[in-house]
Amino acid sequence: MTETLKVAVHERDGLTILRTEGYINNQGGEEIARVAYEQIDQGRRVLLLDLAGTKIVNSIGISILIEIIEKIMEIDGKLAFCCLTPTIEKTFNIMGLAQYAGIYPDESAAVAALAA
Amino acid sequence: MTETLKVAVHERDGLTILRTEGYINNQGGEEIARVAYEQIDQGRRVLLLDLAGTKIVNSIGISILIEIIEKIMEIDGKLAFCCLTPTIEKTFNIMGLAQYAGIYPDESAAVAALAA
Amino acid sequence: MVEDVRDSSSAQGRHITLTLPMAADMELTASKTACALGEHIRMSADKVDEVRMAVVEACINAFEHSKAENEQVRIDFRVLGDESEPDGLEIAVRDSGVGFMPDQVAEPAIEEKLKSNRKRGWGLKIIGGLMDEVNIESDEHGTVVTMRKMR
Amino acid sequence: MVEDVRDSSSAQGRHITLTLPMAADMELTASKTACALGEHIRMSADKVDEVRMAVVEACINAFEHSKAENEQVRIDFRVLGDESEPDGLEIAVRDSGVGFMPDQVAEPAIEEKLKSNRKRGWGLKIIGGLMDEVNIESDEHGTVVTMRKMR
Ligand SMILES: Nc1ncnc2c1ncn2[C@@H]1O[C@H](COP(=O)(O)OP(=O)(O)O)[C@@H](O)[C@H]1O
Ligand SMILES: Nc1ncnc2c1ncn2[C@@H]1O[C@H](COP(=O)(O)OP(=O)(O)O)[C@@H](O)[C@H]1O
Repeated sequence: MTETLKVAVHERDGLTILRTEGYINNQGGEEIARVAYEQIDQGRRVLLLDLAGTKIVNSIGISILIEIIEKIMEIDGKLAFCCLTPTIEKTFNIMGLAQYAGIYPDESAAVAALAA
Repeated sequence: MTETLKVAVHERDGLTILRTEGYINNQGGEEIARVAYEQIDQGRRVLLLDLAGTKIVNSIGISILIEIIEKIMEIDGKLAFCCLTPTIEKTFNIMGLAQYAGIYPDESAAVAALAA
Repeated sequence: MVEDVRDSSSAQGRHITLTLPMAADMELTASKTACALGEHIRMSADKVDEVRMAVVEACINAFEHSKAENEQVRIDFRVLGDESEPDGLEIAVRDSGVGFMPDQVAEPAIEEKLKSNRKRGWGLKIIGGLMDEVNIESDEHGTVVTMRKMR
Repeated sequence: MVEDVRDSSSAQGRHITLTLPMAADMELTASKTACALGEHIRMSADKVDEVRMAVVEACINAFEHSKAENEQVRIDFRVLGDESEPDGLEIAVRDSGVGFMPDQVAEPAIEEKLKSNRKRGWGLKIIGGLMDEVNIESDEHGTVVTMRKMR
């Protein structure tokens, strides 16, 4: 019943940013994937996931994020993250996800590193 | 074990303000009383309790606040409150406390109404 | 090795049970659990907050007055209505203490309390004012305060 | 009328017990209760957050994999060390489901998961990484995942 995750798409200096709001569980991950694949279908190759509005995730949600990374790597694109809580960042490190997805402290740092 | 309540004393346009931080339970109420009586002993007659930093109270804590109101009424003084959460304000209304203590939305409104 | 949780008395019906020791600040744990459930059924933040305060009051009453030998409080939370369209929360705070007679408890009045040596006696009144429905069952085996708050 | 809570198996020792139905998002209730207790013993916010995530993972494992007929998870929380000088939290997440053999669970590796059809399989690894100690007891009567986090 709890509020489902929301994803808003923004552009900043040519970089496509997906800002999430809420719990990344199964449904939350699916919603992010839906929006991400929409952006990829529209030709985007680099996506930044800003998780500032997400304070909690679970491993089911994260495994859907791995799926997005796989899909985006297949088209030589890149998925990056910013504004992770310390626990989410630690979890990504435990999983080794950090090797396959850039992790930035905030949007500005990500834009500086990734924007075309 | 939980963090105990803190009270900070401020002056604003001649009005003495006690700003609380934390849970007003038995110990929290006692701490407010201690600081309030200190101020009364120093000659203050009007005190404003700013509860912006207090999100939760219990009835034991409130009964200590009633004690402060009694003491301050005995010396023809006044205890007022500001920045109550809606639930705390509702509780004060349920108890009829609002008749004996001014309740203001914020410090500025209280200062405007009370400052000498 | 693995204890069967089916034996637990809380296994009937789909509800949440929290058992707490009667110790300082434990009412805050109960209050947080209530908060999580209120958010779960998308109760407004203000109503969730009112539920939290009522739960705190019911818990400290059990802590302070019940004299329960097991020094435990059990709280049963139940979502009212449909899972998909919940109507509200029912929360029962239970102790196995000495009990009391709710009818005999005098209604507190602020004018009197201001003059009296006993400033206390507000818990039940506050619970009644914050919740939509309150029912108290109490006998020499203990007390159950059952409270409802609609969404 | 008033049920005696002394019979409850959670009455031994001074600890907190939460019983939850296996239902969507109920892990968040468990996580909030853990959070309240972490704050109670003044664990740092970051550590509390790690405990919350581990509790979420242990709960969804029980929800998803245990096939427990009673559709309940029981969580026992215990403060380690002195009441006045607590060392940490112990949290046991218990189901009465079919069990599994922890030794047989393959360690997930990101390189493989990226190519595999099965992206899942991270829960236990995450729990192990976030908590200081983890012990799993499991047999055909169910599973208990016991986790500790020091302050
Ligand atoms: N769980 C309980 N067990 C025994 N007595 C209780 C319980 N709850 C309330 N009471 C009785 O009812 C009285 C009124 O309670 P309350 O309105 O909460 O005020 P207070 O707790 O400040 O006295 C208490 O003083 C006590 O005698
Ligand atoms: N409580 C449980 N009851 C039964 N099996 C479990 C339980 N917890 C974990 N398992 C088994 O261990 C495996 C690994 O769990 P985990 O690492 O959390 O990843 P995931 O849940 O994504 O599969 C599960 O797929 C399941 O087979």
